[in-house]
Amino acid sequence: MTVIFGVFLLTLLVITALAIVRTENLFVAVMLMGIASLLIAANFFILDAADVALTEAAVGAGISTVLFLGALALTNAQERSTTSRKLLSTIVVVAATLVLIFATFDKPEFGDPNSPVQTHVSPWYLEKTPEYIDIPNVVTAVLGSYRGYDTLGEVFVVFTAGIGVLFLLGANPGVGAGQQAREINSGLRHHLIPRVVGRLLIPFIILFGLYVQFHGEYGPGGGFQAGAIIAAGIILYALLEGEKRALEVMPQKFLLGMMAAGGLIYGGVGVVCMVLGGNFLDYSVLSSNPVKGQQMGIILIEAGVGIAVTGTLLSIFHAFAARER
Amino acid sequence: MKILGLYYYWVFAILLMTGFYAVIAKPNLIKKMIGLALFQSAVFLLYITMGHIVGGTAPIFSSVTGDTLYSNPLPQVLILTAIVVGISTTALGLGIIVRIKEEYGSIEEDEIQEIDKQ
Amino acid sequence: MNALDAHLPALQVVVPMLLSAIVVMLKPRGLAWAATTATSAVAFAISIELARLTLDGATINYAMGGWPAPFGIALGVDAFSALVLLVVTGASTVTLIGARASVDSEIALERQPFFYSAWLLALAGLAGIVVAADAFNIFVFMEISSLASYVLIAGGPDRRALPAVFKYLIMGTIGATFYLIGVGLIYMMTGTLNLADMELRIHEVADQKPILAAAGFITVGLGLKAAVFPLHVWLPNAYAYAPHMVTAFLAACATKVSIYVLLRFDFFVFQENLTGHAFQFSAFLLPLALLGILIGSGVAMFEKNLKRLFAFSSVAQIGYIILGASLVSVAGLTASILHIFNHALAKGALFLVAAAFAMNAGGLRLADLGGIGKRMPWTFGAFVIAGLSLIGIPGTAGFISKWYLISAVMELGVPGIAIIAVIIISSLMAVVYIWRVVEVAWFGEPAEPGVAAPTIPPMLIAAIWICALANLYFGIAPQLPADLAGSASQLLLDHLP
Amino acid sequence: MAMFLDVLSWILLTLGGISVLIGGLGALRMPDLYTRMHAASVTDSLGAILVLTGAMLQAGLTLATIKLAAILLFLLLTSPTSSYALASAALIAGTKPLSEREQPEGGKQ
Amino acid sequence: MYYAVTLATLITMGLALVRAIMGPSVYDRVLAVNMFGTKTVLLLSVIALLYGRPDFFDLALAYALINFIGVLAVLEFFRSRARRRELEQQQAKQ
Repeated sequence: MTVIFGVFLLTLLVITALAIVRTENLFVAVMLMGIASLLIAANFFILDAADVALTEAAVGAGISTVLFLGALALTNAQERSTTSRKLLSTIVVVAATLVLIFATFDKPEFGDPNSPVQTHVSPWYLEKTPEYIDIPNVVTAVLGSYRGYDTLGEVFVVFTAGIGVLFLLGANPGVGAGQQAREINSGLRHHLIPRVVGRLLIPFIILFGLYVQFHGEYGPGGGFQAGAIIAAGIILYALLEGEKRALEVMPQKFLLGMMAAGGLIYGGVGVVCMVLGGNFLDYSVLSSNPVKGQQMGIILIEAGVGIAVTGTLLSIFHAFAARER
Repeated sequence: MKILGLYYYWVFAILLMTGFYAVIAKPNLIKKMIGLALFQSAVFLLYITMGHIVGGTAPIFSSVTGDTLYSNPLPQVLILTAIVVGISTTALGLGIIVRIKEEYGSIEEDEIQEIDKQ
Repeated sequence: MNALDAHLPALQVVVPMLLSAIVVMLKPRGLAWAATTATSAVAFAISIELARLTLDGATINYAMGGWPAPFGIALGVDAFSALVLLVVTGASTVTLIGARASVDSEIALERQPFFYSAWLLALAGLAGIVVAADAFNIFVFMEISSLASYVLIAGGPDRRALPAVFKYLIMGTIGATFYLIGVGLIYMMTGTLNLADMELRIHEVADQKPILAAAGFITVGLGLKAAVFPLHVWLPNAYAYAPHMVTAFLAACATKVSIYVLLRFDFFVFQENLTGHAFQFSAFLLPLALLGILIGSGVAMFEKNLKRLFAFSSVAQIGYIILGASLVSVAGLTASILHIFNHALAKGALFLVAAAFAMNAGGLRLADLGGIGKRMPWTFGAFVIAGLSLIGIPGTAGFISKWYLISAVMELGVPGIAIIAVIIISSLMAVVYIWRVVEVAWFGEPAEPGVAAPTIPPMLIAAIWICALANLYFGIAPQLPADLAGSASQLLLDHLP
Repeated sequence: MAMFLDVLSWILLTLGGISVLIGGLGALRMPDLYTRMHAASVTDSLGAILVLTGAMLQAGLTLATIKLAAILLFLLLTSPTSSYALASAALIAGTKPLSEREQPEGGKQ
Repeated sequence: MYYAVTLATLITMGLALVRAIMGPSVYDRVLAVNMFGTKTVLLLSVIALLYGRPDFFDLALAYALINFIGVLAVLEFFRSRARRRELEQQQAKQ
């Protein structure tokens, strides 16, 4: 039955996607992108992917909307109406869609418990996690330990993007340098109601972020989601009080330090494992009891992920928001 | 049920190609980025769909669920990573667009090509 | 094998990756450069050691996190990976040695820590792709290296670098996403991400539609990343407007790493199992490679900007590499792998020379370079050596791989003659475009008379001559790379029936 | 008692569903931005209160109920705020409410 | 019963989507997005109950929060854009 809901949501998703491509107002496209993101996230939830749904909501609907708006504020919100290569593109796209649909016919049936995906590697994770790592959230176990090296890579992908944006847009944007920039970046200080409600909520948002961070072994969540939520909370502060105040609380240098420190914590845990005689990222050697060692390692690396992601997302946000024109 | 399952894959195909169309046909750089984000989301959907198991639940053990069928955790982990990669690419792409706007005063591909020809 | 040796595959990636997070904090002048160069040198030393360990055809496996292979992520280094690692870390180290002055002239001081950090990330990403034995892990590191190279290229002082890098970002992301779709489809049909495990399990489902689609997606995706003709359109501008040192580094190794992954998939995962896969080589890759060779060289003959000229020549050289591989024979693969090495030597030297020219001529249009050879005889000498190597004159490294390639093509019999004709025509075209530069640089007159005496940083001259001498050395004594390439191609072809 | 709670929660959920639906129709059918906003905020508040209270009664006295209460509190705080923010933004940008637009200049006295 | 509530929420989401696509003004679209977000929160809460996994209410909470920040970001976008235009006009006059 829930699958029917999924089908309904997917139909809405296709409509949204077509509308995104059709509209010429970029602001509208970004808004619809937010809706598409929520739809995708709801679908993930229906398909049993709670962790992914949380990430998609925090990143797709939250952070990415904020970033797109930041870029739109610095460029134009209106697209020119010409579309080049319309016919050729349509032909390419329709042909490729048909090929893709053709390729679907030999696929294992949807949700089939006997498909290779369900029978080969994944049962091992579900079966062995209680024995080796002993935490309820298998997704966190796979993310942090079995495939911890991928996650290390992921942290450095984020780090690279942060470095890149700072390299392109400057690490010390001229906040408050000119009267004009200060005026534009003053935030919503004159809107009383959002300001009061927002300030009331910020501590709870950060608290919730910390809960997601440390509850990641038991429920949906983990360092990445927590980092995105905490960053969103601080972005809220910047929206309400203006860029300048937010940068005074957390200067760009500090954020850069967080970016580097997060990656170093993660990598450092790996190196310590190596020194203690295990393989890289083999947390079992961290404690005399291998299971305890695994749990300790996962908590440490998740902390590293959280710190790095918070630092990077905030750096990127500030780089856009404080860009002087 | 068979058609329902296929429907998920078809939506993946259509979504993928809608995003791809925006990337190749639209001259506006931000629109291209939006298309790219859509394009990547479609792939996320593909992975999560294949990890789903009928009658299963999220792969998080809990006292409430007891002894049940769990969906495959591995595609979820992969997509967590891929979502992060996606937002990183988007952020960097938008950074480049902002710089292009500053240097050229335009974010339309054909206009930029015209300016470069001069 | 001692304890440290066992960890080398992991250290190869982890050392530059972690150091990138430290380099970004190094503010004082020159320190970031020094730390980066030192790290890169350590990585180079690691890859030399790995090459020594794998020379006899051995494979070093490493289980990340101590988890057994299909469940955890495995790393694996064999002769093929060792050779590519040598190219990647060597190119990075040599360019970095000469990089300082050129980078100082192109990138503002306060932005340099970010630049060098991105450099190390690109290095770590490329090395990570090469050592990975897990399909999804390859994707993650592909994204690290791609994002880092976008950052590096966007540092170019000319504003045209920005549209160029945006195009690269779009096409690179499409390529990576196509690869991800392909991996997803294979995973759907086999349930595994480990390449070795995939090879075992793909056999049963080899004739099903999703696997065929997956092969297509992976080939096109990696072809985009590797700039295989006709998917090369991002390459010329990205290389032309990047900072000079970045061009030298990336031109020497970035596209080759994608070719490496493509060959791995083709020979380890698909070849034996996939119905009609041999057809893909003879009907699809071979003609594309030949077209790429001809068109790349042809465009290079008429190009007016030195770096764009070299970039189009790279498109042609990628064609040679694909051509050798698409013959599916020991000789062909050896030629192909050897050419990865030799082309890196030649192109690295040429782009380093371009950097030295740029610092003194003010621009890189051929018109700017009048008479520069007489003012910078040492640099010009190195240019001539590298140019001869690119053409394939006996006594240089380029000759060796072309010789292997021609003898591999000879095995084909009559149709081989047509291919040999293409190779010879393309080499003649190379003579033309190298001669055009020589003509202007040596016999031309300076655009504005009375230019100041050129200043060339000694470190840059050293880097250029390391490359040039390597071109000569490996042309006379090609033992080491030829051995590695030989056992690499044995390894790849052992998987064939 | 349990039976009573069950019935009560079903009633609440049904009413919640209906009010959500009415709000959706209102947001679609109302003639201008401010009237639509009115319809939407009714669903946001009333629908959320009814549905989440119904869900709370179903979940019983557990951590889940506390979380639901937190969600409800959060929605009750944020959705009027967003409505206010939106209305003020629209007003500042010059979107006039319908009643003023429809009346001719003289009709204002 | 849960199904009925879910269905009502889904239909409302569809209606909100129609409003978001039709517009006409950008504010209508923001309104629709906001409404869509709240409905998603309700949908997730109900589906979590339906699945018998009440520990997933965390997600609904996160959605509610992100939604709020999104709307405020849009407002700030409008405000700073309006302010910037005003300043540009002033400069043009001088």
